[in-house]
Amino acid sequence: MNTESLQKLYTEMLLVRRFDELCLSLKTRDQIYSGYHPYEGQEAVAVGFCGLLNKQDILLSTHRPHGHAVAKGVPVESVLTEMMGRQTGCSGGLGGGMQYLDIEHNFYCGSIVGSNLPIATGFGMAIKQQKLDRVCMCMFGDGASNTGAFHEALNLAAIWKLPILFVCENNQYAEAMPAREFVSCERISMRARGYGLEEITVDGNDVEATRRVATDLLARIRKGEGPFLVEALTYRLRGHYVGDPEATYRTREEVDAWRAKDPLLRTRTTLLNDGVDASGLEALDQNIKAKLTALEAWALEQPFPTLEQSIDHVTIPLTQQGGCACL
Amino acid sequence: MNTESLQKLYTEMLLVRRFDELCLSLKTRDQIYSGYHPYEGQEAVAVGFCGLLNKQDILLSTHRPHGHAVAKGVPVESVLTEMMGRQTGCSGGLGGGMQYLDIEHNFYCGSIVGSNLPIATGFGMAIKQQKLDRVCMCMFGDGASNTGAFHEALNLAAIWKLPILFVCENNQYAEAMPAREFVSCERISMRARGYGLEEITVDGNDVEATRRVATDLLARIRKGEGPFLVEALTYRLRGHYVGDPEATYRTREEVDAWRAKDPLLRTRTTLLNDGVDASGLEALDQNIKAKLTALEAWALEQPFPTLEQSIDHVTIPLTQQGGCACL
Amino acid sequence: MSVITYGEAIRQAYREEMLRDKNVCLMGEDVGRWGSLYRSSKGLLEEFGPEQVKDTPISEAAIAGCAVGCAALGMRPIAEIMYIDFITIAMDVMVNHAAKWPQLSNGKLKLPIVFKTQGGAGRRNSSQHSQSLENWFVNVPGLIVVMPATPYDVKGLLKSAIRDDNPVVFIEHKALYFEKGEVPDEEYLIPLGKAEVKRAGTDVTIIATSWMVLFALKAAAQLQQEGISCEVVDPRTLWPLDKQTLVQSVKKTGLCLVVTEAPEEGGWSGEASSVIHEHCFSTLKKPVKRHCSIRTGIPYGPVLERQIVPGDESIMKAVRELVKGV
Amino acid sequence: MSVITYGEAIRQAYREEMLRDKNVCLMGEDVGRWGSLYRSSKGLLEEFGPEQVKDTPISEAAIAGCAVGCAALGMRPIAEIMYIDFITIAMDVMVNHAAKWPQLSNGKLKLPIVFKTQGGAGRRNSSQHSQSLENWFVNVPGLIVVMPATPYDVKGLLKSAIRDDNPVVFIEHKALYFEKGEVPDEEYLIPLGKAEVKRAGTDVTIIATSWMVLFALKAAAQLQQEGISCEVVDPRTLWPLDKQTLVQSVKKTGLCLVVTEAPEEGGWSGEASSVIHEHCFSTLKKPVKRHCSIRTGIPYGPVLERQIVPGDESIMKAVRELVKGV
Ligand SMILES: Cc1ncc(C[n+]2csc(CCOP(=O)(O)OP(=O)(O)O)c2C)c(N)n1
Ligand SMILES: Cc1ncc(C[n+]2csc(CCOP(=O)(O)OP(=O)(O)O)c2C)c(N)n1
Ligand SMILES: [Mg+2]
Ligand SMILES: [Mg+2]
Repeated sequence: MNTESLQKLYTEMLLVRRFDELCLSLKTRDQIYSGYHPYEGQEAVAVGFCGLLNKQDILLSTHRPHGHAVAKGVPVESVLTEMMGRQTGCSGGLGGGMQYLDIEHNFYCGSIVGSNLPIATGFGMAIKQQKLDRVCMCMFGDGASNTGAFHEALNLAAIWKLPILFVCENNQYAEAMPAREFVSCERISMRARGYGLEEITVDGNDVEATRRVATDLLARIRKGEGPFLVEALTYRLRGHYVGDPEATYRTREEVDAWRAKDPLLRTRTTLLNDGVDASGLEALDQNIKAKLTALEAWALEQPFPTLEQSIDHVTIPLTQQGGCACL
Repeated sequence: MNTESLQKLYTEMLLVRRFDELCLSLKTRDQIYSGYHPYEGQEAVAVGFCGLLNKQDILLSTHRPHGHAVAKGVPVESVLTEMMGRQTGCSGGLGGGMQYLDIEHNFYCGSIVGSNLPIATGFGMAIKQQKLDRVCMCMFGDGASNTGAFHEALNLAAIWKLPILFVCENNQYAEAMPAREFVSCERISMRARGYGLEEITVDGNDVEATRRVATDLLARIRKGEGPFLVEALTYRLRGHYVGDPEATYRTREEVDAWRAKDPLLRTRTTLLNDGVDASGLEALDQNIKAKLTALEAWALEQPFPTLEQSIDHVTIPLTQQGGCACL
Repeated sequence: MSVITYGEAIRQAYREEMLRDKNVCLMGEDVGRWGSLYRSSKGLLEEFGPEQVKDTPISEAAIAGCAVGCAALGMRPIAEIMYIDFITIAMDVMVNHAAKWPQLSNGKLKLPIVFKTQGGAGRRNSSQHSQSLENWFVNVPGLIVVMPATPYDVKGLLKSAIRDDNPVVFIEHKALYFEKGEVPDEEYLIPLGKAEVKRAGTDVTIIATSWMVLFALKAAAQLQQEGISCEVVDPRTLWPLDKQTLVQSVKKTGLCLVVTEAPEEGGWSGEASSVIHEHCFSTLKKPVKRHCSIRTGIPYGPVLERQIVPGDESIMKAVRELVKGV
Repeated sequence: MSVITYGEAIRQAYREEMLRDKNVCLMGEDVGRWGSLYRSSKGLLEEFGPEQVKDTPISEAAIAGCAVGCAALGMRPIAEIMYIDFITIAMDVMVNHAAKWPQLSNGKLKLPIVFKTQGGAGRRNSSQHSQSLENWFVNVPGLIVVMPATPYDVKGLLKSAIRDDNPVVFIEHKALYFEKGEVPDEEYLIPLGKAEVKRAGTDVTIIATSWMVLFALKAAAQLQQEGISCEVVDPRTLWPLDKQTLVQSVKKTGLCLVVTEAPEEGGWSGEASSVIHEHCFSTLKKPVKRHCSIRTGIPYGPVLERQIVPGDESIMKAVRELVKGV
């Protein structure tokens, strides 16, 4: 990858990282209300995969969605204020940090682990049938790969040859449950064989690798060769949520070892080796930080949704067909 | 396998076959009330696998259970009269042809496709934990291998190393859905890899083969090497149920080709080649038929369950703890 | 008018809607090759092809999930869950996603899905294939719940459900597929959320759903001989409920029996009974009576099934008790 | 007596029962390492080891299935479904198997399972993590349904549920884990199927469940100042229901408000209201009133949640309307 492209990916990862830090800080100040799931350490997955999608492509995310959303290009304003429960959020502030939709940007996330995979089959089916120039990407974790939903979805997508890229973001843990103990195969990608698919694993902390694999697979999917399942090996550097009892499931040493493989550090080193100026990178970072500081100030001013907003769209009135005479 | 052993297996298969025919005839006379799922053609699976279990071993079966039940040694009287909805049935006639339990013989079946697999994990876990000298066998179809329940169960059984033999009876169809179209991998056994298990496929129409594999795997399970997943390739010679529109999903030729591979025919030929007397086999058959004729006559006399019986055990009275003051 | 079966009425509804709109598609286990278990989609695969009529694997969660995803891109799926007992496997998508996404989209996303299934006893299938689970969905904001009892109703309501932009849980009854009734030859729709007085009467209102409507009508005809005039009201849509029609009837008769196939406790009978009490308290001569299946798993075979589930005889008995009173 | 939290009361119940009987085991996602989300099993993995305290993968169907299988072999599993919203994935095993097998065994098989979960709003988790789905299980013959509101109740009822030979759906409330209350130091059990009058009163009966009991008590205390004397009754077990205690109270007061967190239509409020009408019709001065959450997905954040779900203020308003009338 040429230096310019790599620097672009670096910048995107930096945005995801700083955005995550901002959320963390807002969470500490109780401006994010539900559990917050930090993304630090996994930026090369979001940027490598989700960052490659067009606006019209569908992205189905998880309970840890903000990295994916930002990488896809959902406006940071609407992601942040959704997490803060404000009207300007993607879901008008009704969904919060782990369940929101941005219809315009074709972004969907939810907090039931595994459920996005069956839903992805429907997007894939509609895309294929309506011959749309779009693809569907579905993110999920190592923990999600143990759900029945995963299996039913992969099988259906495979027999119908749907244009879906299933990306397993194996960050080694599902809450406190280590993949090495709770996932019965050595590599989650080994499950691909059960669906007649190729076994593809990628270093999820190497943004050049994730982008390369994503580019290749999306191209193949656009040619009608989908679906694919790819496992990206990465690591969640923070707790499952802010303040989880990490000591119950992993050691300081393990975390430190992975910290050394931080995708940002790694890309930064490559860029510096390629002759990029450190101060230039520093400036990039300052620039992002400044923007996010402004964003935060703006976000804190945004209004909360009203009771009416939270009720209005639950059921579309049946009036077209005569309606119901409720009392 | 020596001739004597093979002749024993042949006799057991013959019993399953004739029993199935009897049921079919009773169904035609509306003495079996719900849908009836014939077993013809799959006898080498039931006898090879289920026939090897001891009384104390657990067998979890499906909506097509009578072959498994008879092969395991659940008394034909209680299987038949259950299907006929009589008090003497395993479940007192309350369950009918596809959902009954014989607690004494450790036989459980049910009509929700796939659900027996998660339940098997519990039996396996209890056996392991209580260090019982028992194993658990779980039968299921090609169709069931597409359920989420299959996946969750296999993963759990594998990570907990449970003493379970999962037997996929691939009879090529799930109702009208051909496995070749609806199962996304070439062989269902390929799914084993996704659970860190060996890929094992056996010719399910060859009773020597099924028995050999079953013997080997059960021995390994008893040594603590479980679980295993094995796929037995076989064929359902009759419709999914009596009178299903077979022409919508398969050809006469295909059925005929498989009829030539009928496990009974095949074993009979081997036995004759081994020098067994044809008239001896004929006598065996007559003997079974005579017993089943007597069984039928007896069964038709058995009483139906009462309303009280169908209500009494739904909830165990809470009296021990003071009970509830219902009005 | 033609006299056709409930199953055929469903088939006609599918056909007409699929012809009208290419986005309407039917998916489920053996809806194609077999034309569904009770043949209610017979011939449609041949006529419309596999893009509109899709056989799926035994994957109820994926069927429901697929419906949500394709509806979000403008299709109008009818997702069939073969028996309502298996809907237990599709609940997550239905309850946590289909019912929630339109709200989360602030009205930008519509999910015009029909989750079509079939419940109840009557075909001797025993407890894992005979349940009446409709009230689960009535308690889930975001879902419409429909339970038609006649060929006329099933056709008109199914067409409306397909055209409606909300996720609709559409519950047929397995004992009704071969029941016959008059259906107009020209096109018609029945609005969702509208109850119907199936038989007018003056002494007592029987509110019954699905299969129970038929028994209620039989009972009413018999009771007429005894001089008891029953009004039989079928809500048809359980949510949103046409309270007005129900309440109007009871305000007239002053007595009400609610008949459901689901067991009493926790079932829809409690909802109906509460609504009537809330709105007709002063005109009610006696409390609303509920007549429901005995609280047990539906046992196998024809005899016990009939003893567990309400029928015309037991309804007559309940009405007599209510009218003549103890 | 000690003052402990609801979460600690649960932990004590687990501990005591696991000590008493090696067959009692707890399984679920992160019940071991983490000691459950709200720490209600903290320290138990260390104390009892992985045979009695089992962390499971994210496989709700397998958790429920595993519970059924091991219960059939004599274990007494407590199967935890972390949020009741995820029980949608475990329903098949619970409804089609756990609830059916004892009947099918003609009483030879007991399934002493506690399906333990946690529901409701109050922790700002929005619509996929805040539902109140208890009435689903009330309508399933074969299941017991328990919803304790206080530390005292949760401990005594959980111990009884563990010892009971029926499958029990045990529903805690996420807003209650850190609520404190008095709990005896010596061992005690509370019988399943027994309601409790949480506060005696004479003017109106408030029947409330789970979290709503706390609000009802707050409201009652306030209303006392206004001269309205409320009796607050907590059924604690939704099935089998202690109708006697509920009816006795309403026979005394002549007015009844039912408060549930689940939305009205199809919820347990209808069951409670019907039972009261059926048994207290002649003594009721007005129809039973239901006060429930607004029919919508629980929105995110603290403010809207409070507007959607009943609270002490809204209960006071509802009681005033009932007592003083419109
Ligand atoms: C069906 C379901 N079960 C359990 C949970 C609780 N839960 C939330 S996140 C999580 C862990 C998910 O692990 P993984 O899929 O690896 O994603 P990660 O958190 O590592 O990003 C769990 C168990 C849930 N939200 N949904
Ligand atoms: C969860 C569920 N979905 C659908 C059905 C309806 N059904 C009954 S048998 C069957 C086919 C099962 O196929 P397979 O597992 O291959 O077993 P086979 O019938 O071939 O023995 C189906 C779809 C069911 N009983 N349960
Ligand atoms: Mg993970
Ligand atoms: Mg099959």
